[in-house]
Amino acid sequence: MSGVSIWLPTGSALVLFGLLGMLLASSILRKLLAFNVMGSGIFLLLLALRPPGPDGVADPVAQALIITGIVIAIAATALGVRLARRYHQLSGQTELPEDRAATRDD
Amino acid sequence: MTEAMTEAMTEAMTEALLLPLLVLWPLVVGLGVYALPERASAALQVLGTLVLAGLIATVFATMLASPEPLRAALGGWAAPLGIELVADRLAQAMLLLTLLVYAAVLLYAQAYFAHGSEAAQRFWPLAWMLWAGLNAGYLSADLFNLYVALELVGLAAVGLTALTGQSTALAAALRYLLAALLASNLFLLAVVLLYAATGSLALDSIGAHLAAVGTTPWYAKLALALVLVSLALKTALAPLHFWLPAAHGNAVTPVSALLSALVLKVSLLIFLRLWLEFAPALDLAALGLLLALLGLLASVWGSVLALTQRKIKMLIAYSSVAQVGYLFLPFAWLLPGGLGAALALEATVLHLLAHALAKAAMFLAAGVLVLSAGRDDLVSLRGAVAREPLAFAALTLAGVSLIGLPPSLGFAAKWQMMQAALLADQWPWLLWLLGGTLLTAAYVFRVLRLAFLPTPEAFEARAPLPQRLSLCALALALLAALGGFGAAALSDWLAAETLLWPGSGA
Amino acid sequence: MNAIDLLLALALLLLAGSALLARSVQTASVLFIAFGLLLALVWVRLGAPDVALAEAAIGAGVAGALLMLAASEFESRRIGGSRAAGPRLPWPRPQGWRPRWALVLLALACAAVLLLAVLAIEPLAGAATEAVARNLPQSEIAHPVTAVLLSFRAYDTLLEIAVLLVAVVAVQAAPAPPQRALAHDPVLARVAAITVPLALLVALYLLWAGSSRSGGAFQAGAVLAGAVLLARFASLPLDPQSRLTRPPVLALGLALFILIGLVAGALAGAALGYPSGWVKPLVLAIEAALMVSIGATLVALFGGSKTA
Amino acid sequence: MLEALTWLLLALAALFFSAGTLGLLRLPDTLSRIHALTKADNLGLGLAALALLLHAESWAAAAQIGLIWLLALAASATSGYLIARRCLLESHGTPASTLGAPPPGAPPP
Repeated sequence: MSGVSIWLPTGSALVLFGLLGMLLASSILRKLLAFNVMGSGIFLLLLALRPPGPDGVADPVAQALIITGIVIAIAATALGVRLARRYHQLSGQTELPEDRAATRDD
Repeated sequence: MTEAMTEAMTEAMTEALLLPLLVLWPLVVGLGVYALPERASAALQVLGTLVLAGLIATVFATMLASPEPLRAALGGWAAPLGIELVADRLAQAMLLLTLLVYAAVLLYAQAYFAHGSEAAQRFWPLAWMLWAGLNAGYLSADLFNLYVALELVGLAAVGLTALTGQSTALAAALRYLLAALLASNLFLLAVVLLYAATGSLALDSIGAHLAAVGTTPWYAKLALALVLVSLALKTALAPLHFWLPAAHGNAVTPVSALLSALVLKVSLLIFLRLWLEFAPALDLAALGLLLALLGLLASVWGSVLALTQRKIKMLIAYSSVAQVGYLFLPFAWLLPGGLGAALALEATVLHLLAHALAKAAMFLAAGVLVLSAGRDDLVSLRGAVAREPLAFAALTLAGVSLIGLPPSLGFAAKWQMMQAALLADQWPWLLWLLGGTLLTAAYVFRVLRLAFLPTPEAFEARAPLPQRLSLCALALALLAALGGFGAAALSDWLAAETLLWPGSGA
Repeated sequence: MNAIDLLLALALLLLAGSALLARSVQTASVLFIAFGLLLALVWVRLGAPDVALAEAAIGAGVAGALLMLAASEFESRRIGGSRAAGPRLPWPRPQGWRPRWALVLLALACAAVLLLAVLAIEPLAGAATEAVARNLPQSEIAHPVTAVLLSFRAYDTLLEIAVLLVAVVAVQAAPAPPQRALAHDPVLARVAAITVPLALLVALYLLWAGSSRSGGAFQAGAVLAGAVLLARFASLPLDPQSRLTRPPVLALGLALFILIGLVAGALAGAALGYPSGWVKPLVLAIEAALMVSIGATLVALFGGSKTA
Repeated sequence: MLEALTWLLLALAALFFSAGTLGLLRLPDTLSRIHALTKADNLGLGLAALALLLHAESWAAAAQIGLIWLLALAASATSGYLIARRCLLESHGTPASTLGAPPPGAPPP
């Protein structure tokens, strides 16, 4: 039990890091990176909250859900990165207009 | 004997394939439109729509025979192990709505996109994949599967927003994507908490488990709060609406119609389902009141902003922010044992249908006027009565439903809301409903007034547009404006199945 | 035992934090790749080797490479090709962050509540897990994770492939900027000539292994994409990139999945089911098609035409 | 005896890895950092692989460990070479460079 429980605070902290990044970072790429960090934290919680089987093998359902989640996250990340690259090519910007305005105000 | 056998066979096939086909068939058409040469595309899509209409008709026919919802266990694995699809009357209403809106939008888009345009080549596959995602969201009874369906809807919607590839569209799509991804992660977090606490992903067994625990653990509330924030973000409930106007206002017209009519609604429907599932286990009265107050804020704030817009599509987009607010009002009464719960549920569904039809019609009609004027600000409306009378008629009829004048579907929805409020003895809400109606009327008349002004000369030289564009808008607008006549029947039909909890009623 | 876990957890948090705070996004993406590889180790520690493979190949590899590619594009444009020398870990002043204390407090409060919740939850063994163990023989798939992915919850997998395809169609609205030409490099070409066939072999092995132990179409597809991209960077003559990313190849996996799901499903009595006795060849056929399509999809998502 | 040897090898491996990491963090420029990475780390990895070899259950497992080491060597040599090449091209190829002369090894167009 104590071997597993260390991943609960770790996962929660990763969720916090990712949440902060998604809310506060102004660069699009950094927001996408934060999205991935937050997702990793959630997956970590998912597996850490499942009791392992008798032979130390993790819950196969949880494993399958995480693999599905990783693939979906990569699809979203790839779409975001491509949109950001094209946006940068067209406008020369790496941040969205609202975030730029907010950074200037501060 | 052979006849009986064939019938049994057909029945078994129906059982096995009907509901899955509602999701798989649009995917097949989407794949075909994507991978096959362009000349096959139109025929394939007509065929695809007809087949889907047939499937949905079969679902309705089967449902008429029995009051129980249709169920299908995918792969033959029953629920806690496998994933089940459930077509209750809520899902069926959504399936039908989606079919109607899609039929109009696809016909419209055929005429809207120039032949061989690159944007169109991306529009068709994405629109069909989006349809698959929407149907998957209506039918799924599995929490994680709902997450996957929401992602399919979300990414397809973002791709459609970015369709033109111009800088403003890309910025709007990125903003939309980042908001949707945050919402997805919050939803996923809720899935994780519920799965850990109950050991199951199937909606009904999670609900049953939470209700059976007796004193429901407090983290179930946290999970519901996460779901709430996530889906409020996806449904653009103020103050989480920041991504909507740019995305809906800058997308090409057929996309704006799909996004506002359907994409906003699927997340609301999922929220409604989870609400109904969790309400017996948790005390949701305070949360319902909070939602209704946020809805109040949204409806005022969105209307005020709509009044200040210069571009016609942005005005309609802000109107969505306001109308979404009304969708959340009935949650104040949607409580087990609460008076008016049944009315509140009907009001939500009616308003959802009314807004979907009216808003799609409005965007389609506005698209016609923008095309015919060659500019996208409110000036493009001048002389609309003379230039595009059919589009103007569609805009007016949709406006009638949006304001909530009889005999529109919008009126029926607001009437139900008032009844629910009176039944629950909470008459102050009536003031809001009346005030909101006035605000809506203000921005609708702001649009309609311009249409009677003389056409600026600059517009005259433009080539006439195909009638089909206006007709598609008009068809949806007529459904919205005259739907009030069918509202009673619709309510009865919904009430024939126990969607609410046993023991709670009017 | 626990000391290793503790070290891993601390390193994980350190890497995530420094990736988010790093001065340049390029540094951030390098740190993110390291984060993903470390996370793969964590999955192994938690008894989830399938997830570890997927994380290393897709989570760290593909996502990190995508971010790094974009970051290098952004930064080379901004400062005219020359870059500030080397990665340095910058602690005090992160750039490009908006200090909004209300949001910070909100996030902190949320995380605190989340931590309390996950500590309070008493994990249930749960119906689903037991059901997997009970029904595994009936599914005729030896490896439990593969059984969940392609039989018990095959519908999730199918929709997820649709999500990938949607991403590919959607990115066509945003054509990738042309990449800087890479000169032919004899050393890279020689190494790639050995590594690419080896990677293809690994991909096939992962595909084949998926039925009985860790591995499967996703991991294999990611390795395949890596091999193709390496061949492209090394300008190998066998570059199949242009043919691999055509719509029919991208659509193949999902199309075959649906076709088998409906035809075999009709025979088995439920969509996405397999008739008894046919499970192994059908699953292998689906996985093979998925591997090709996933590989092609990842290559297409990287974008950019052949370097010339 | 075997245990002691394993521990000795692992300790040495850790030492080399630490030296490599220290070099990566503290050395002044990219080229010297590559030295630290490719030389010290590869030696460290080799020592760790050797320690594992002592405990291999079969010849096949031992061969796998050896193969992994070889592949890691090839990968790090190639990437080190690529980074160095890019580094040279950039320091010679940009106007900001102190060397104004055209690069000797400029790529053919």
